[in-house]
Amino acid sequence: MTPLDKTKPAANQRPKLPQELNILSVLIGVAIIFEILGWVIKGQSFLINPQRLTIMILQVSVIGIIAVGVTQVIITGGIDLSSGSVVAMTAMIAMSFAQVGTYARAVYPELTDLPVIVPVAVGLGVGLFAGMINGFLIAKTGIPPFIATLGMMVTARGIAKWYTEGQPVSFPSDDFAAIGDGVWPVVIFLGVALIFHFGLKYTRYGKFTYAIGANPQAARVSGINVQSHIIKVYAVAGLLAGLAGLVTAARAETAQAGMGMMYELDAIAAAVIGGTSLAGGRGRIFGTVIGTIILGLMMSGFTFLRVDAYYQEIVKGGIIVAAVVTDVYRQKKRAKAS
Amino acid sequence: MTPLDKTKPAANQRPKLPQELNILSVLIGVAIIFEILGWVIKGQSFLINPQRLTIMILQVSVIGIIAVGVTQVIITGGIDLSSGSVVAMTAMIAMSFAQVGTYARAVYPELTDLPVIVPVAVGLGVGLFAGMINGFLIAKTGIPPFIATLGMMVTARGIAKWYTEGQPVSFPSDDFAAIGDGVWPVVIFLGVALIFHFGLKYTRYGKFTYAIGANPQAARVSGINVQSHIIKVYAVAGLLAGLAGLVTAARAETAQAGMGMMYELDAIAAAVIGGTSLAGGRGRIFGTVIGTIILGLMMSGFTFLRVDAYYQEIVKGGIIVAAVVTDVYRQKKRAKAS
Amino acid sequence: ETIGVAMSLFDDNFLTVLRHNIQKHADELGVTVQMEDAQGDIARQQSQIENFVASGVDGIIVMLVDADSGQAMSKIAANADIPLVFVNMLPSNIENFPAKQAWVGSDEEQAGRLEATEVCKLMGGEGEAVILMGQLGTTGQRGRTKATKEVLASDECSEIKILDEQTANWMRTPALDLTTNWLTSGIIPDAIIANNDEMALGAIQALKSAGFSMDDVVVAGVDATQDALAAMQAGDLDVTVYQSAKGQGYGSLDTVLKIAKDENFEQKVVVPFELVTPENLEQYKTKN
Amino acid sequence: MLSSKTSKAVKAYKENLTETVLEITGIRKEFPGVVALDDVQFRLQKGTVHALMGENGAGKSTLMKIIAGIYTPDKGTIRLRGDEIRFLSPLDALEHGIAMIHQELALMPFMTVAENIWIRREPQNALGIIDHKKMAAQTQELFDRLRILIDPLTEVRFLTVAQRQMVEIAKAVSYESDVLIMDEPTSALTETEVEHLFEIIRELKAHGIGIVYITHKMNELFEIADEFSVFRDGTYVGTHASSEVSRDDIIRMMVGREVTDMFPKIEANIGAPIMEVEGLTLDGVFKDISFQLREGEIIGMAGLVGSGRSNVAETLFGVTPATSGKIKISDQEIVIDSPGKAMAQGMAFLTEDRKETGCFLPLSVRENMQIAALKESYSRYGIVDQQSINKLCVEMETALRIKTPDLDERIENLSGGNQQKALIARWLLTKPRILILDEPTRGIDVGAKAEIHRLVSQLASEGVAIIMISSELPEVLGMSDRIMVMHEGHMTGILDRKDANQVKIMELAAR
Ligand SMILES: Nc1ncnc2c1ncn2[C@@H]1O[C@H](COP(=O)(O)OP(=O)(O)OP(=O)(O)O)[C@@H](O)[C@H]1O
Ligand SMILES: Nc1ncnc2c1ncn2[C@@H]1O[C@H](COP(=O)(O)OP(=O)(O)OP(=O)(O)O)[C@@H](O)[C@H]1O
Ligand SMILES: [Mg+2]
Ligand SMILES: [Mg+2]
Repeated sequence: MTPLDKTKPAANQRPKLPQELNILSVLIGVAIIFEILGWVIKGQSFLINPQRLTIMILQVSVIGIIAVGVTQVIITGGIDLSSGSVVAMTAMIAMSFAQVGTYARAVYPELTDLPVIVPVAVGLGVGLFAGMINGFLIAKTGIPPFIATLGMMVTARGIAKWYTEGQPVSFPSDDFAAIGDGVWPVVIFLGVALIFHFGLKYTRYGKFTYAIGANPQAARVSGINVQSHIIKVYAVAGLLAGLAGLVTAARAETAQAGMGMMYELDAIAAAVIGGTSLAGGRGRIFGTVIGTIILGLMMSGFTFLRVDAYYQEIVKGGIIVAAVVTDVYRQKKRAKAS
Repeated sequence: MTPLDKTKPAANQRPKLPQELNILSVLIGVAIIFEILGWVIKGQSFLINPQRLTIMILQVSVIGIIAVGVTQVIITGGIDLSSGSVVAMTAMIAMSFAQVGTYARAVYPELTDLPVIVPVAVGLGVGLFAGMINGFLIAKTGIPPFIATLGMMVTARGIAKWYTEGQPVSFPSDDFAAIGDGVWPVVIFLGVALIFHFGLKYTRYGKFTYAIGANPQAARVSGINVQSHIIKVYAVAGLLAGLAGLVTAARAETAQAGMGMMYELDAIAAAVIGGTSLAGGRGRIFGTVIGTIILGLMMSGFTFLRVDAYYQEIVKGGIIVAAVVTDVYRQKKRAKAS
Repeated sequence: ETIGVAMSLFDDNFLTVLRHNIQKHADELGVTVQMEDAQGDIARQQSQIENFVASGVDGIIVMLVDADSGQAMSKIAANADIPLVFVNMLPSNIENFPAKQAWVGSDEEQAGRLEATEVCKLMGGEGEAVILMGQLGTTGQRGRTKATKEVLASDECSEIKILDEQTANWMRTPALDLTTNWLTSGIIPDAIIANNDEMALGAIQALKSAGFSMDDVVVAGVDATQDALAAMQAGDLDVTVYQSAKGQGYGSLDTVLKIAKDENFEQKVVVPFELVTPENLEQYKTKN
Repeated sequence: MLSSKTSKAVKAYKENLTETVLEITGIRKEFPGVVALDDVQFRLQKGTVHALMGENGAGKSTLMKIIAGIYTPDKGTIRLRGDEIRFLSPLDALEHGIAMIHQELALMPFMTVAENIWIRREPQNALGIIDHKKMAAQTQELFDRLRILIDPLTEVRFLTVAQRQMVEIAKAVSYESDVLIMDEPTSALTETEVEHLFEIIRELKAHGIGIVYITHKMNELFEIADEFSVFRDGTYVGTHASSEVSRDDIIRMMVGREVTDMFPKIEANIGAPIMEVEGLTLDGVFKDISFQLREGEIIGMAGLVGSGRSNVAETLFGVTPATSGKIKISDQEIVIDSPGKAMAQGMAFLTEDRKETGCFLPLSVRENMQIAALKESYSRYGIVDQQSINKLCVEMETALRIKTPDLDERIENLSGGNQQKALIARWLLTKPRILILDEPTRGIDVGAKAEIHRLVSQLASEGVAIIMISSELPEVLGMSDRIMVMHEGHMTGILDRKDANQVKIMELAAR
């Protein structure tokens, strides 16, 4: 038998360096810019401040938790616009089961001082359920994910407002508040990220997710049950949005119907900055984590440099674009080089 | 080359009804439901009320104008998240050239009582420019449209806020206010829709737009200058967002940094409800007009039936999804039946 | 009678209380109210007013998204000859109202003034302060921030330096993060003046978790929400400002009904803000 | 192969040589506007290769997709080893031992070769953690067995079409199924690779696997198939042993008429040079290509897969502009750095990858045909002259015998061959002076192929200069006035029609 190809596959066709290094260098670049500006403008270091490094991640942990879920959704070629509203909805509902008895105007006066597991279970359950509905609509009716989750975005926000007629839900038990205490949100975020980083790389769940995003027909003819997997992926995204809702509520020690507004866009931005392709089939949780941290770095950096509030937004838009442009450009260059 | 027998079994001919009828029937369905509910709940007709019919379109004209631009963007396989912010930015800037001299705190005290053409030109110019930047970023750097326009969304909103440090810009000349008067917004919307309906169907601009959305590589090989066309399409979308900004400001007789929030999502929803495919290559302005009217119908109908505001949102999400599900389902059925 | 009520936001604490007061009073009077949520969008609010007109309501109460949009709303209602009452937010066209229109509410600048004056007093007229602003471009943010700055620029308070002013979008968590960012950037204020209570509470959380004693920092908000009053009780919050939701809610409904029945009414009903401090805390606990 | 399952099959094969694995009767399948299959029958014996023949759109792929659980039939029965079955999903079919290599490649570009092959069957431990090492080893083992030289850890996007096809074949083999369906597996392969594939097929056959083999290449039929069935317009025509019939018989069965001349070359008057290429180079891809093309001349380009023929064509047309070298058209030096510029010179280019760079899948056949012509003609002030262009589209539909319910049908729903014809129509509408055809008859049935050949000949006789890339040597030999041969990015020679033969070309192509 004659071999197919006399030319042995070139070694450089194997991905040499992990893709993630690309985006990591964007992070480092942004950090260095802030560091230099720090010395120039304020005569002090931006980075050498453990407290700032913590808050940098802390303030975006909730976005990060959502972004992990959204990343896997985007890898399947979908999108989830409902996360921010689901955060609000789960925060409201979960918090109503986490109130202390000493607060006179609890939502359910008979259901106060419950063990912390109750609101947590309720919150995760609500998120999971919302996600399942998203997944079900997308998989079974074939409507675009953009529309299904846009509908959920509007509806979940409506439910959050309706639940207590716009009243905030406050005064959680100490146990519940502890979820959002100190660096717990960071731990939860990084924990979730770790699980999904490995989950996507080393399990069939992950392989199916990539396969469906890359080529749904190919996935189908390879025997993957595409519909049921899609439902799973969106359900997981909903679950994580629910978790994010719990963390936000615990951290703020209150739940409000307006919470999580536009978080979905930040989460999607984090994923895409981190190298996840909106076309599906490509993306890594590690990149999303870096993308999330870039967002946090920006927020801290602006405050540190006392950038005028009015300029912050203008600049923020530019930085998001610049980060992705840099990433795209470097990828192209690398592709040419090999 | 001899033309050979080309037997086409007549029975196999597919019914040649325009695609649009599909979504038109969804509109009629929704209208009928409101009409019936009107009689059942309030004992009066919902539709037989000229004032209401006008309002129905009037209140969504601005969304509609944006949606026309967004439709052609979506047909190229892109998306435009910046429209709502561009509305605010153009409204602020244009209005500052439309103020009356009798108002003491005008933005440019020396530039008051200008002819109406000045603010209109400025507004359209600002919109066009924003759109061109979007297009340029997408075409030249290759970043996903979602990110380029997300960046513009954040930046344009920032500029709108920064422009007068958050102060609203009010007291326009009567000429300017006239743009938003009475049914003018409706006329502008339908005029724009008509132009683009024919433009997309019967011009090279339109054909290229569909071709790029269907397969950008094939479009390139077919001699289309894909990059420059993409820039044009986004520039036009920006121009229409600018027009929408002018109409909003004229109608409200004030411009505010918070204007147009989330309009982009309504506009995208209108386009998709109207049958435009987010995958690119498919869509019609007629469908978008119907999609827009469905949104307006819903708003008017809810108020008419005195649906509680909380439920309005919850239901609105459901209706958007249901409209698209129905459309997808009917398309499938039609495909099967013929 | 049917009264249309157009609210700027449904998910704002104070406005929710206001809304409930209108509803409560309507129930007492046997009036039907139809509430709409403009979700902070002027154009949406305008459409809602138009929809009210088309549905043939007997009167309209509107809590404006922005003061400057009053003009357009006035026109719509006047053209349809339907009574219109602005509640809470002072419309900028107050000076030339059409016949059947009125305003019942409070002056945002007064809130900022009350708040800042008390803070200035607590600081002894000197020290460093930061301002936590609401969502940029909103009437509350502008009025309250402007008044705050005016007070701090006055002779008695001119020794107070404003270190920074940033937005936390009216919300607790962003305020928490922003304050933490401040603290880590070496901005350690003696006073935090927030445009509302939610942000003040966020600042308190940040200060506490950074180990500051709440006795050392003056924290002030506006709204006197339940959460805020509890924080004041605990000695964390120093100043807040009470806005009478009941006064505004009842007043606006009464006024619109008066206009509808062609009775005499006042075109301008001012329901004043009231300063709340630990000293007079008790009397506000049950008010909102 | 080595698994216990297949060695059992070997035994069974020896016990019962003529056992029927798969039997299909009375199948009907309708698509909107088309009856793709009507009362069709088919039967596959164990350990044999059964070829499926028929014109483009005859329904071959559709029938196979029904067997593989992708479509459900409207009517009819399928029996697998005697039991009536109806598959509800591809998984169902796979689990019943039916694997398929699809006509349209179905791989995930950003996943590695190994991941693509073992998707859904990844080796994992009790905790569900995938063992990548083992997966790579399994792949290597499979490749060793099939003598495929591809790195299992390369991402598929780096592979050439031919390599991807081999991965698909390996993937299908890896299911160790009893029935293996191959839908035009050789359309992207050159002769050496085809020979390689046949060796694999013979070995599979020897292990008792029944193979359904779809092809448009007649010579393959006689080389590999034991029997064949012919379909025409969705109906069953007949089944025969391949030893019983002649090539012409089969063609007659397929097209329902005689196709006498596969290569109806008209001796054209070759005119003045229209295009002169000198030292054309694209760094790292091809080097120093020089030739002259004259009016009415057909230059055939031959070479192994990956020799760089398509790249040269792309550069000539401005898709990937050259890094150095000169192109003169009608004695004028022109820098062609975009397809638009090439078209302005009267050039046209039919690309080799229908799906990637050819079809606008969601658009109608009509839109697909007109798009290239709009740039230069048929539109004034940007407004398209629908009437006159529609008339030409209808003429093209008739002339090229494009099988479609009507021109407003989405091109997506046409069979591959008919898509190809629509794309040829696209370029003919631009009235080119220079026409570059990259694998113009790939995946096209014999009848249509002969027609395309006649068309190409006729165009040449009308003075159009043509460059035709083809991996089928008989086609190159039959159609070209001169033949340019490429090897690894170099031009290794240009042969005159009268001097050229298979051996000479292969010498130049593989040296
Ligand atoms: N999904 C579909 N929707 C509508 N029509 C279809 C679809 N798939 C196939 N067809 C039609 O069914 C008929 C049979 O197509 P099929 O792909 O089976 O042909 P084929 O024999 O494989 O042709 P080729 O040799 O070109 O691959 C064609 O007329 C085609 O247009
Ligand atoms: N997407 C790609 N990525 C990397 N290398 C590629 C890619 N496409 C082609 N190549 C390489 O470019 C070289 C020339 O390919 P080209 O397609 O021009 O060859 P060809 O002679 O036309 O073969 P074919 O008959 O397959 O079209 C090959 O060595 C191939 O490996
Ligand atoms: Mg086929
Ligand atoms: Mg090629």
